[in-house]
Amino acid sequence: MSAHTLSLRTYLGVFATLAVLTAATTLVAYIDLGFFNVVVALTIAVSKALLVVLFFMHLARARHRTQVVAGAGILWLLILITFTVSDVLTRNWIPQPAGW
Amino acid sequence: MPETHAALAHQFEDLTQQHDAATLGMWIFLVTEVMFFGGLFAGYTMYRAEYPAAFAAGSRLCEVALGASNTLILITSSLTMALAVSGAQRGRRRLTLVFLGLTMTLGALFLGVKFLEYFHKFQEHLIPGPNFGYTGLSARQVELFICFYFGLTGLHALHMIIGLGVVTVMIVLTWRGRFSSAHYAPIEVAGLYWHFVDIVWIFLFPLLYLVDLHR
Amino acid sequence: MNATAAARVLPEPLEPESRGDYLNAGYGVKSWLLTTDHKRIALLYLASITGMFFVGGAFAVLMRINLLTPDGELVSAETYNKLFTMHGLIMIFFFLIPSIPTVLGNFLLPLMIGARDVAFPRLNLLSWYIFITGATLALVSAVYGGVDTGWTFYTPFSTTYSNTHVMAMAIGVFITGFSSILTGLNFIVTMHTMRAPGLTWFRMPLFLWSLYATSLIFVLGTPVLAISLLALAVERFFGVGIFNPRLGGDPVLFQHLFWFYSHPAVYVMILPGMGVISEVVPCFARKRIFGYGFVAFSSVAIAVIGFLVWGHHMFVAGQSVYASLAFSVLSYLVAIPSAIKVFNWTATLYKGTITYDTPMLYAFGFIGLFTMGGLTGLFLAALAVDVHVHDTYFVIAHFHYIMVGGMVMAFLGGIHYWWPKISGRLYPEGWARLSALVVFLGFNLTFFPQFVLGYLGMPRRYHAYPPEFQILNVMSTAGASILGVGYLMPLIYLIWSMRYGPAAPSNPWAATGLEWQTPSPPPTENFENVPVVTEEAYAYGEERTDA
Amino acid sequence: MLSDLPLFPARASTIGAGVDHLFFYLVAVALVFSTLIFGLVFYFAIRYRRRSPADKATQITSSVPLEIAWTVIPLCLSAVMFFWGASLFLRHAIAPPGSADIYVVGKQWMWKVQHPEGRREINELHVPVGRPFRLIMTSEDAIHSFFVPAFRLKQDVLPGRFTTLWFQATQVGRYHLFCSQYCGTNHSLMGGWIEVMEPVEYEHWLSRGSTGDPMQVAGAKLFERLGCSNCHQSTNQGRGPSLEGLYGRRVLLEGGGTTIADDAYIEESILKPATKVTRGYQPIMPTFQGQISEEGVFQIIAFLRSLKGERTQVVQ
Repeated sequence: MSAHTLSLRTYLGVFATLAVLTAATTLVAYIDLGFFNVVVALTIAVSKALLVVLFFMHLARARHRTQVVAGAGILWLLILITFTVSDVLTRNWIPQPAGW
Repeated sequence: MPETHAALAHQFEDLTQQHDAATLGMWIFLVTEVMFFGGLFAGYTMYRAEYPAAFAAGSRLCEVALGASNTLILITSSLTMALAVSGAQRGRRRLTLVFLGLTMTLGALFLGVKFLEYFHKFQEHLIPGPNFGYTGLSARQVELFICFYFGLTGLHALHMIIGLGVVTVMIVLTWRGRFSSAHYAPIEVAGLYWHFVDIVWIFLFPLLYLVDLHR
Repeated sequence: MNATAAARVLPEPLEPESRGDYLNAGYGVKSWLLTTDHKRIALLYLASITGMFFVGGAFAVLMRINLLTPDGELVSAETYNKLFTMHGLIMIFFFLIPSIPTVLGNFLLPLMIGARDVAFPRLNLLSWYIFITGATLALVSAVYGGVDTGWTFYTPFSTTYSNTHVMAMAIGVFITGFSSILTGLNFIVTMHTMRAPGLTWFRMPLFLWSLYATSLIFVLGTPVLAISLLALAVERFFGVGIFNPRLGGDPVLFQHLFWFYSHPAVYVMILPGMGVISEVVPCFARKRIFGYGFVAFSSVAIAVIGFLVWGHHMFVAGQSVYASLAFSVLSYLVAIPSAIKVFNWTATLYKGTITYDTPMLYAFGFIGLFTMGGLTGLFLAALAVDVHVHDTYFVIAHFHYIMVGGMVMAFLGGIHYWWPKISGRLYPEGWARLSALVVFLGFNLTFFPQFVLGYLGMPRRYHAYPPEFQILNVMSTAGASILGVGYLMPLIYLIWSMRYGPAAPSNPWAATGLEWQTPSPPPTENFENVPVVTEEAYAYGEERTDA
Repeated sequence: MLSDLPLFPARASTIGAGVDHLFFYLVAVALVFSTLIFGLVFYFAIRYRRRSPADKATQITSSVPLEIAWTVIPLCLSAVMFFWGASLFLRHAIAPPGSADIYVVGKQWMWKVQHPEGRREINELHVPVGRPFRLIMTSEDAIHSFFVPAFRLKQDVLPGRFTTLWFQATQVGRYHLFCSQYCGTNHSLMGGWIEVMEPVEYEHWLSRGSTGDPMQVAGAKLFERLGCSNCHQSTNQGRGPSLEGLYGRRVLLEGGGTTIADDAYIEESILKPATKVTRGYQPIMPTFQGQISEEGVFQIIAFLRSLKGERTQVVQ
């Protein structure tokens, strides 16, 4: 059987990091960084998600095929969000002629 | 010989192939789940770009303390789930049962806190609809944010409930001694699902609760 | 005298009855409704979608009759709106999308890869039950008065202004979506984990490549449709939701989410058909497919690029001009792999030894009609022209050329090609060739005039129209009646052949492919021993010219 | 009989010829390729038909040069289509300066049109030849689409948003106006006529009939009647901000962010005033939802546009 067993130490280490990152993202949210609040929040969220995916879900040691499947999911999510949002963000690029 | 294993379905040659198929199937299912939530995330992003102030105001209506506690509860449950799978891999039945039980308890706790939050929203008339109680600036778009709040967390809670059902089934099957170190794919697959639901929450927490704490 | 005819006069190499094929593996309703055999599930799907096809067809007939006169005297505007909505919904979600994947795909996928079944047989049966549940809801909503939103469910009309059974229908389509998702998941896993020894990816028949590409779309696209329909249903039920203009919601968001799935779904409605043609053309030209790798990769390319072009449905919808530009250029990119396929099929004919059996006639029809459908798609990707023809009959004609001229032709061709394998019987060749001809002629008469109507400016979904459009509409209706006859013929003679047709040998077309190396109809376990593959697909060179 | 069979639509706008020429190019490409494919399939099917069971196919399995050829040639041809279509589309995205604005409201199932001079019509639009017009459109209910085949133009009309469409008619005549986005039971009846007239006749037409006030005058009257000027004084001393010169300017908002004071913003501020409040002001303005129609909103917008920053005669 494919042996994905990691050591207890690894699991606990990942958990500790996740807990610390949760605390960090909550605290940072109270500091005004302007635009970078979103950036930091999302970076931390992505890091946490990666930790869970790679270690708890064993993607780090999974078959190449499984990694491609997971990657495809993320890529398609980004396609959906990017194209949809790009429509909204570029709508006002066409200047409206001023007044009469 | 694996061919004679009771858990081997007729269409497979051996347990390794069966295990492979099960995990690949689950990963693909999780991709469909990503896209399922993705529709709402796309809508959320689009409106947040259009109405930043309203989304900030809406976010202030969420209870950060409860959200943060729930995040901790959920990542702890992910840990116990990972340990349950690890126990099953090594054929440690009792250990698996304990960790599955812990996972269930934490999952139920999460739903309890979630229910409390919903109850507060109900008390404060923050349910979208004709009686929406928010009267500040951009009330309409705040209502839109609250729609996303309920849509996203509600869908997530539904997945949690399904997850609890799955874990219950796993507990019963483990109890009956259906799994061994040669055959534990169902537990591994259940674990993948549980971790995915955790990941969704990892994104929901900053996107819903932490938008605008710094003002 | 051709090879296949020669094959047919041979004494039948039938297995003794006692061996038991899948059709005789059990009797009675229960043995069908509780089966996990992929072949039986395929037949369950065949029966269900055939029923849905004729229901959807009946709606189309009523529409065409109504359009005989400019004032639409047959039915009221309300009824007409329900007719085109139900026609679209049933044909797209309950016939075209499941058609080839669930019937031919389910039947052939394990046979073609030399497996005993798909990876998750019970899930496969569950998919059918989910499909039937969704279809039942759709039919119930039809019986109780129908839906009038158009198959696209655009908000806010569908959430606020329609007084029809939108909920039941949206939930029905939502549920059916999970049937697609599970089927796609099952197919991908099966192809990855269960191929017979020696069957590498590049030895797979091209039908499987197209099925793989289709499954990708099922898995990646359908969930987005599901969530948008769910959001729509919630908004309709509670009167408040994320598309609501009153809250600052953007109706265009629904269109984005809807087309993110529904444009790739258009490729679900053609890719499997392309796969069938890639099987049929080499077999009846007795020749290896031209450019195997290009045909295989073009399927995957269509599936992938197909996800990047959805905004070309929204050039006039209030979408940003710049987004429209991006979607337009990407739409042209997705046309290229389709063109590559057509050229490769044509090149496969070159220096072959061609026979005109029914599946091949359908394949010829497919190549021609798909070419026209594809070329008119280029008109719609051209921004300035699309502004004029968008939401007119030009669009109707275009996608019917792809979906009816393409997919339905391929479906019928495939059903004829594999009918001996599925039923163990041969169909009457003469009638079948006649039906192929009638379908081709009827189709063109129905839909070609609609291109002209579209450029003239006749909008779609019109119950009544200005009198100057009448002649073209009458032509179209006349064609539709011929087309209807063409579709009824196979229904009759195929059912007839199940009882009275001569028994089929295991390989009536002397075709390559693992599915032909097992008896017709195949035994429940498909193969006595796991086959081992040692050569490329379509090894028609190394003939065995005939039996 | 054949004379009753129309094959090509009338053309009556400046962009019409461009669209038609691109269309002809597309038809030519389509004809060439379908003839090629049909011809080859027919020719091969007959030339290489199996004559005897002993016939053998010549196995040719691939040719990279051919594959490249039939990838690159369609790519080039479609690149032309894209650039041609896109350039026409872009050139038409912005109305030329000096276009007159016509306000259009779509509702189930009629088109309500208001000319800048104040004349209103339903399901008809009278315009003179040779002058650019910009339609500013919105919907009161579902999505509609303003479609004039003879102009080769179409634009969806959305609730809660404004979309624009501009044209310049070139041919006097009477042309179909359709709603092309499905909008409910009488969708197919939601249409009418575009009357393109000689400029002189148009002037005559404008002066005939029940002409109301010009848009901005009607707007000014409405502004008074609804009591807007009580708070929105030109001196900035009222409870609300002055609206002079507001149109098209960037507005700082309470709670952060800015917005452009365009049609959509003005409409929103009238109907949902608390949504975006100007910085430094209280959200005390009541909503005018129910007290003002879409046309009324259009009139107010026209009035605000006419306030070009210097004091005009209208607000007294």
